[in-house]
Amino acid sequence: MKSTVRLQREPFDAALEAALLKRGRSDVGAVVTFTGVCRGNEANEPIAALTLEHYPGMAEAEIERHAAEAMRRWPLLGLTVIHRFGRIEPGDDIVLVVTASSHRQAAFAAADFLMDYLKTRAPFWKQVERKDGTSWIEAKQADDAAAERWQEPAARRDAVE
Amino acid sequence: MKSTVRLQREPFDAALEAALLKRGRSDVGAVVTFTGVCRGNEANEPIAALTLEHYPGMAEAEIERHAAEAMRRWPLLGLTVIHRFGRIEPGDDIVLVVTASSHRQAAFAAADFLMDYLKTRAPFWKQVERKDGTSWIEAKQADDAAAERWQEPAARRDAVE
Amino acid sequence: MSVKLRYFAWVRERVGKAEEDISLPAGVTTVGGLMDWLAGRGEEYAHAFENRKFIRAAIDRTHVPPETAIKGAAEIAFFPPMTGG
Amino acid sequence: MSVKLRYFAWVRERVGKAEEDISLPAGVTTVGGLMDWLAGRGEEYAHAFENRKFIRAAIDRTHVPPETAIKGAAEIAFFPPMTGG
Repeated sequence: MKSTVRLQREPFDAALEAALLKRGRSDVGAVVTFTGVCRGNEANEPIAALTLEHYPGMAEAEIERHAAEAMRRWPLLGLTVIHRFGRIEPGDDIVLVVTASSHRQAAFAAADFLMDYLKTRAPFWKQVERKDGTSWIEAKQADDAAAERWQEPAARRDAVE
Repeated sequence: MKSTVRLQREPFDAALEAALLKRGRSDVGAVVTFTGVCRGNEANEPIAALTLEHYPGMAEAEIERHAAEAMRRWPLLGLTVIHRFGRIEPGDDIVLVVTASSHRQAAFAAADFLMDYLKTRAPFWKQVERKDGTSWIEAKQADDAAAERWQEPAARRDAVE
Repeated sequence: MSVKLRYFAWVRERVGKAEEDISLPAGVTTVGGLMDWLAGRGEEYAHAFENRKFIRAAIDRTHVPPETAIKGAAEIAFFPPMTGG
Repeated sequence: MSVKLRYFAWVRERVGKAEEDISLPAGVTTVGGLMDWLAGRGEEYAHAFENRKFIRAAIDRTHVPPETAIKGAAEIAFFPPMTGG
């Protein structure tokens, strides 16, 4: 089971990462790739860029913990998470999750789960840069609700928010 | 809203198809790519290849109908479905679904929905080629159950299976 | 009334042909009735249609259940449950 | 007891620094207690910690709720709800 977590300033190559998960093995039947992209509008106002701040050390640890959790919950054959930080312009990629499995449901569910957790638990913060200044994006309740879907009964009791 | 359905013998380029959905627009925030891959084993026995037979005319119509259904149900900004036919060897891609949306849930749900329907409703049949002969893959009840998840109350009443 | 029949996957293999044009016999009015009639046409057809549970049908490229009326159909297809994707 | 404090995003901007080392005052035993104490250190801290509902905390790089005991912590971080992904 190949699992890779990377935080980086540089762009990533989603197709290459997907190819690496398949390479040299014939048990992969499904590959799901999620790419999160910087939109040109935020709250219906055009933006110039996003700047992603993160908590080095903790961000890697949080993502790795959730990657391990995904591997425990679904029969994955490969998993790659890449999260960029720094300044990102509209149209550029922010985050990549690739999951490989023998069957599609595991690949879909694990990618969906990881994205919900990245949105709500990984210590990253998005600052919006506009012509007239900067502001911080606010967390959405919808994202918390999405992450709640994955809580197992025991985890729900101990949940920290 | 860009929607593309293609049936072809030739391989496809998932990264290119995803790039085409994003190109020239800044409202895409999420791209989900599902790739179905020919595995080297079927029912725990090694295989030499799969041959996909399809019903020309009906296959396109069925997939286009479900693509339109996906567009009706989720706020998609782009959708591409490519299904190969003919002989496909282990490790080679069989099917591609790419969905683009402003938000991740729509992109995930629509891709998941389309794959469940392709598995159970699109007129394709997989023949397994082994060293000692050929056989047809049997439909899985798990796939029917997965497709059932998406039935809306009215559709459920009229469902044909 | 003349109608084109098409067979796919193991239905095609058992029947021994991919398609044929038939003249619909009087009294055959539904897809299920057509399967009954086809099953009586010889050993290969009997084999193809022996287990209805595993046969799906389409009229003019739309999935239909066995009780569907044939009237007006130009093309009727029979095939196993689909295994695409 | 000395502990490193780290601030991120608008908590960092309001406090005016990314990190600092402090000597933990007697009587401050929980993360919530530390926030109370920090809020009393001046205008910039009062502003940063004015709405606790929007402040998250981590001890040694693990998310913790406000009632968590500080004892043994080397690094405590304060930040807004996360907006990654």
